[in-house]
Amino acid sequence: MMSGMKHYKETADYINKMYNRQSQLDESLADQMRESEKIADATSQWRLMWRKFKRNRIAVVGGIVVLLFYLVALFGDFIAPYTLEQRMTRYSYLPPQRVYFFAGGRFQPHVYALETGRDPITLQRTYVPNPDKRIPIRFFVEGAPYKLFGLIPARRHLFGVEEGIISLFGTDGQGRDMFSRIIKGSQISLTIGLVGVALSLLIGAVLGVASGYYGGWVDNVVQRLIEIVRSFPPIPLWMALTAALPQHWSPLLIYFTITVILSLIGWTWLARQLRGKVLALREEDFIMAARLAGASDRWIIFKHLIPATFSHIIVISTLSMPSMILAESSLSFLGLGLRPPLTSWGVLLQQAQNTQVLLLYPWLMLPGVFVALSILAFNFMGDGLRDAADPYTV
Amino acid sequence: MCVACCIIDDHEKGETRMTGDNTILEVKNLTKHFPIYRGFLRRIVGNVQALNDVSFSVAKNETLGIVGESGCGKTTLIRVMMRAYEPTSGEMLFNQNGEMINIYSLNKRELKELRRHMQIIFQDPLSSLNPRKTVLEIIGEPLLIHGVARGQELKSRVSELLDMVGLSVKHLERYPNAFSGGQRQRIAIARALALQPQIVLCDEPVSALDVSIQAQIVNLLQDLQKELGLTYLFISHDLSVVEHISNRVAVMYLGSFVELAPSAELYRNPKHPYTEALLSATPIIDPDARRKRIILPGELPDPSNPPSGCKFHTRCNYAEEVCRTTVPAWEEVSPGHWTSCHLAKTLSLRGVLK
Amino acid sequence: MLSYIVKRVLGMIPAILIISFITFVVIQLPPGDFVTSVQAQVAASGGGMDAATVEALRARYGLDQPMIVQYWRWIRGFPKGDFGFSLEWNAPVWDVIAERMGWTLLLSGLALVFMWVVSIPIGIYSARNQYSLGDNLFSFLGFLGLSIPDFMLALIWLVFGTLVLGIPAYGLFSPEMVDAPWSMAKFLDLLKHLWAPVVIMGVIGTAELIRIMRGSMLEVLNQQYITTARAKGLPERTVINKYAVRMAINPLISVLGMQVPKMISSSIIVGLVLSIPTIGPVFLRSLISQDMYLAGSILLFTSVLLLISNLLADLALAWVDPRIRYE
Amino acid sequence: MRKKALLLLLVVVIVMSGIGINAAPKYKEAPELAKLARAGQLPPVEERLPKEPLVVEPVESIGKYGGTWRRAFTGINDFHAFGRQVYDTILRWPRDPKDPIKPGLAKEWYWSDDGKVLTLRLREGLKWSDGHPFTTADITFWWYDIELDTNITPAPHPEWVIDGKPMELEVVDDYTIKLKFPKPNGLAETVGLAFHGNQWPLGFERFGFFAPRHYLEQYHPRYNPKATYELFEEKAIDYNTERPVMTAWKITEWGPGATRLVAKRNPYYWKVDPAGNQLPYIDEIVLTLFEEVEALNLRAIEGGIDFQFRRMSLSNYPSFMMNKDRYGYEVLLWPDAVPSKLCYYFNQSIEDKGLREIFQNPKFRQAMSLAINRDEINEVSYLGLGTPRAFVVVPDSPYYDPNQEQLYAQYNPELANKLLDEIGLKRGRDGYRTRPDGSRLEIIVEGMEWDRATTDEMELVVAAWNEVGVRTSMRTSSRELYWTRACGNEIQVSTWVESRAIDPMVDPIWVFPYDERSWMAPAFGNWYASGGKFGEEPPKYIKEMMDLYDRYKTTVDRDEQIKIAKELLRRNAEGCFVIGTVGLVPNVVVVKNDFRNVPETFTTDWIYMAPGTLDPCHFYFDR
Repeated sequence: MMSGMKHYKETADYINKMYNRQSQLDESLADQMRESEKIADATSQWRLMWRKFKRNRIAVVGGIVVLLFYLVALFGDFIAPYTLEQRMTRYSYLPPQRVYFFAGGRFQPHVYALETGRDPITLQRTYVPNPDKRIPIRFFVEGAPYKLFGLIPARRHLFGVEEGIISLFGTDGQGRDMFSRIIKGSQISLTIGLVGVALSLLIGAVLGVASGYYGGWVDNVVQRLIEIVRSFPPIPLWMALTAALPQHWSPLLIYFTITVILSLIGWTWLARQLRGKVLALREEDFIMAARLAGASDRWIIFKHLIPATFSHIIVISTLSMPSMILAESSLSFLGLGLRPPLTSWGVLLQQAQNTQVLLLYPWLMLPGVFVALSILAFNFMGDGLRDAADPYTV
Repeated sequence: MCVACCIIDDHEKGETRMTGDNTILEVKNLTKHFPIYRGFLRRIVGNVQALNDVSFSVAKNETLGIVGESGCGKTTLIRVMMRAYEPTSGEMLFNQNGEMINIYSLNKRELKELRRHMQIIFQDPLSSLNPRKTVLEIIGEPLLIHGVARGQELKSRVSELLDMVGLSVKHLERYPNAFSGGQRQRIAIARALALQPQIVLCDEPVSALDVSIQAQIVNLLQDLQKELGLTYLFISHDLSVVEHISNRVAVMYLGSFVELAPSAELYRNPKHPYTEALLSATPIIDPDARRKRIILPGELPDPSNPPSGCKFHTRCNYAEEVCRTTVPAWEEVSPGHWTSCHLAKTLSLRGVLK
Repeated sequence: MLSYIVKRVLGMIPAILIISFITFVVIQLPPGDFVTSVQAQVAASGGGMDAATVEALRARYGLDQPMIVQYWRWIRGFPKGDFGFSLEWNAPVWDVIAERMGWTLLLSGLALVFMWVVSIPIGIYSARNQYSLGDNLFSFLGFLGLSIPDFMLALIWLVFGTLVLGIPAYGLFSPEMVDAPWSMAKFLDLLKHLWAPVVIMGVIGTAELIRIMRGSMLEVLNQQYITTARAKGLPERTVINKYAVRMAINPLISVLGMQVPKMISSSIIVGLVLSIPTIGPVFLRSLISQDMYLAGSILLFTSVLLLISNLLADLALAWVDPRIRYE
Repeated sequence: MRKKALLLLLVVVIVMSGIGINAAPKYKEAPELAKLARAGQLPPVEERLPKEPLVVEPVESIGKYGGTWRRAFTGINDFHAFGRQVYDTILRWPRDPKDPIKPGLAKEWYWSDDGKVLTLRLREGLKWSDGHPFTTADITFWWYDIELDTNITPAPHPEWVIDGKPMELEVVDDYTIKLKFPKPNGLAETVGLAFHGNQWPLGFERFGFFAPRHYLEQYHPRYNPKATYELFEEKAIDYNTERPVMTAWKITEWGPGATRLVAKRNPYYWKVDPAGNQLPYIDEIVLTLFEEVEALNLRAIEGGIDFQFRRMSLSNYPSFMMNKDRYGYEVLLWPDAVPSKLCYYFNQSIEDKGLREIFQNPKFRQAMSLAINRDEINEVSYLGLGTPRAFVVVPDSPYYDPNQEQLYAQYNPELANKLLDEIGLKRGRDGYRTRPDGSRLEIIVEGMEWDRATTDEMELVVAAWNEVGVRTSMRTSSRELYWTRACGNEIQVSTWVESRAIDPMVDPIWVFPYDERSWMAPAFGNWYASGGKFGEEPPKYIKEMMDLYDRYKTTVDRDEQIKIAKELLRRNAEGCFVIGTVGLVPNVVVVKNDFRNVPETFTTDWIYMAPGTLDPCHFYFDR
């Protein structure tokens, strides 16, 4: 069975005639390829990835939303008209206000002043807008002091009102502006995912690459470890671990410990994926070539394996973010995660898990919409990245 | 071109030895078995005999071709020779400044030093080049690893290498996917030559390429050999390419050498039925010669359970009783022409060259 | 095959031991113990408990012993099927769990079935009509389902179902049916309560399954033998059902093992919100009250469940795909 | 007026039933019991009832038999969801807390002249739910084999131990028993027989005054060498469906992992209505388990609960009001006997000596009280339904003094600032005050997550204190951890939902440092409770309060007791020992339209086992 036997017709003369050290044919072929596939001179894999990613409209939208979320979180203190501590108890459980943009044909954003009261029977708060009294919305208005990025003291807020209240998403029971709280909550909810993913990346990448590359007992130990970690159902294990947190710890410490706990389980997935990738890569000839060129293990791992898995790591991170965000909010919802005065989306939701909220103050569920939105955005983006990541499928 | 064919036979030891210090490489009884694990306790239940008692030597500046079907152990041979796999037994001596060093006794550092003298070219230039590295990084890698050059010096060194393999300096910052198959293989050759090795093991370097480009690469290799005084071990399943480039050719079947001879001799006057079968399927030089293609019956035997006697007997058209029971000896049937066939002296086999 | 199963099962034993130890350590991590929690609970309902009583209770439950002793007391009963005593329920752990495990399994199982029943046809449809409106719509819906936290869905359903639709969204039976003997009416009543939690639990995983099914189906449809089958003139339905789907379903089976832990997690949260007698609420309570043997056993059981479901997934894979053989 | 008419009717009914004594049987019973009695499976009702059954005066009217009372609870720890509906004790708290204590299982009781011997006379012919007679043996069994057995009760309850000597019992006959003490025992009637005088062990509280000897003896290691204490506990707990009881309903369905608890009528129950109908009217109570309080509330909102206020949340009041007509129930607001829904204890025995000095200064505590805007809290957290007030007893209490109600309870930040300045807490440049020595002053208020309303309130209080320049932060943790740390003297400012505001002297933990649960100074409380063995010796002003309580304990004269209690409570109020915000916050009571004998209003207090004193056995369905 002579497989792959080709008909090799050229004579030696013919070969010599054709052969040219500058190999024009070869060159022009490559040029043609470049032309047809629009591969620029120094096309890096990142550019390729980016180009493919751009073509996926919905993924781009997801990416933009994610970016927007982080930008808002970064400048949250400036964008939010109120601080976390500002309570306007007069306006507790105020439904989202309607904003009017034109007054007398002129662009003048404003809200109506509110008459407050209580329903005599149900004792529910009532708010009647008074169309005769308009409260203009001012931009770059002086308000409660805050520290931008936690460093720069400032008083200016993107927008605000000088009297009454501006509450785009309504207020909670203490009269705190939900818009401001959701923005502040995003700072924790979105970073807890980042930190968690970063941590699980660290563990997962090191263990995954090591186990794939070295194989043998290293691989065995790591694989058993993964199996054991994986044989715990995540939510119960998270529950058990977070229940074990010393609760007199400072909120910040709790925050970090919870991210660590979240990543304790998150890493296994990454490690498995990377191990598989490395196992495949290890058999690639270019790894063999490097080895035969005398490269050390360290050289191979850091110069070849990790860069080669980088796009995967990014994709996996993006796709892990939703589960981190979800896990944080689920745990906080169960009362096992973050606690006030820390404010995350999960904490806000935990405070909203009442029948009366759904019946009477449904706007308090808005943080849930943002959880869903961010997860959706991350998923779309991650999905696009995943499709774009493979350098071979142009 | 000086071809070293003064070979002295040594039946008892079953090895071939070269006279003088013209020998650059000597392989002795190289054997590689891959164990088969099975069961809960991972017991070894058998071996895949990928390489069985292979012995040969290579002279300086020579090209030794090795042919055989895929799965015959060619690639294993190369990897064991490069010490990517440790051999089960046997040794390989490398002539370093007149001293024959057994590479399997070297430690890590010594091995790294040895790698400078011995390099490899892979079959698939796409997978042998890291798609995430530029040409500069790829070719420069061995130089960096061995601390030969860096920075600007590295760049100029790589440029020289590029020029040597017929690529332009402007390609330095490009990634492998911007090149055609032939260009990629040139890059791979440049990398192999970066450390100025004495011997290059070519693992089917052209079989993944277009026919037209194969010729260019083969010629490039030959030119380089002339220029740099290289020694090649050229592995291929393609007899015509091997014939074109090799001084001597060895035929492998199921992990063992079955025939070894200067190429003209082998192609003209094969002594092993397997060689004959291989040649019969090769349309070399004379397309008009109406040769009958010999169809080998049966399939390639399972290397973990090779046939008794002559391993080829299950598919040999000439097989007799003795072939089934006795392992044929590795004998020199004419000067420099070695084979292991009981019937080597009696059979008259057809070659391709007149 | 049989020896493979036996081997896998035997291999679980050391895993279970390690898991049980980790479990126990984790459960014991929080400060305080069961007695402290009882004390606090009594206090919260307005009562009180003096220090001497506390110490006596502690001694009675063996909580004054070192952890390793308590751990030994727990695991030594395993071979006999004794998983210790729930301090809070004042009953053997097994009795508490047995009562709840059934519903947990039923709910998780139905949710799995739901996911499969929904995602396979959609996956096939999406693959055959790649980039069509329907394909995009389904993938968007799938992602939407993936994005809404299950507890929020459950909460919304709880209020919406109960007060707007007039369907009691909590529990598994209407109160008047709880005590009734099994009958058609009771069964229908159960179904009335069951579908919503099943859908809520299933929604999250469906998106992923649709994606897998779609991708795998696309891959299979491009294979040679499908073209061959078509070329042979086989009806399209046969080609799809007999050849394509059968092959495409493999990746779905291999993620089956991974879906089970998600379902268990989900059943805990959904059970909690909708007051469904799954193992979840008992577990949360046992964690809070530090009823360590109960909490530990539940964590252990769910883990063993995962080990078993992974095994089953592997076996199912071998059964569906003849190329895979286990020695 | 209505009450008088009712009374008149009552008299008429009693007289008429007396007249007709020969014409009709004296007592009537539930139809299902009558059927069993006719079939000979039960003795006739006359034999099942004691000679003199307790006659329950109906809140509204004589009832009808039948029905299932649907309630909801949150699990095994929520025993009170059932237990308070069946509270039957030796002596009984009156419905109106200002009235004297009433007879219960004991028909009469009297003190010897020196106040050292209390004679109890039980009702003759009382029977356990299995028909076995209830006698003084059931009391001695409890005392000698449960309360004095250190394997079960490490230390007998303090009300039975005077000067380190446990009481002695003298059984006169099956129905008469004498309780003897070395000194007059001022706690015997209220704490011992009314509050703790139930069947042992009452959930996890583990107090009582009797236990079914005939049943438990077989599981007690003292009488059965094969029994263990574990087994005894298992058989003695309230959830044991085999255990005989003296209550109106007996638990018949409950087990590990169960999702509902069913209690059925006790055929031997010892109470009747004025018409001679044996109680209870209602056949059975069914409690459905809800893992989440929200689902439980929802169940009530959609009319799935017949009568209940436990676990109903005030914040759901609007939802209740919107749905009550649709689902046919009434929503009542019963004041809770809480001085304040949430109260704040400044730990006067905190380790930090600097803080301790500040916290011990009454002016500081007064200032902190004045800094709080109670009206705002009332609006935000309690729908404006509570009463902004100081932390003092409620108007229903015999110790009530209207002058104390608003003591330091007005919102007066100026005065608060002035007081704080006076005691040397100077404001720094950042607007926050420092300690008198100039070092940073920061206090941490801790609490646990109760519900939205209380968390809101805590946050408002913390904000208010920051307003007057006292840097305050807030921390919440789980109940278990919180409790342990608070009792361990580790928390600077603790918060709690404290009731006991009708007769706080029954368990005076908020009146003065009584034990480690007195978070105004757990270390001092521990010192007092352990007789000086543990904890820390308190300063003079606290020791004086302890002495006052010692006097209260050894007085059996109720008037004298009230005088002492008032003095103690005055010191407590004037010193702002506990800072209250909004009290008398109502309970939301859900009552189905056909559920009867529930009063319009009723002050609930856990000491009084509300609604136990309303005699739930005479609630009925008017269908």
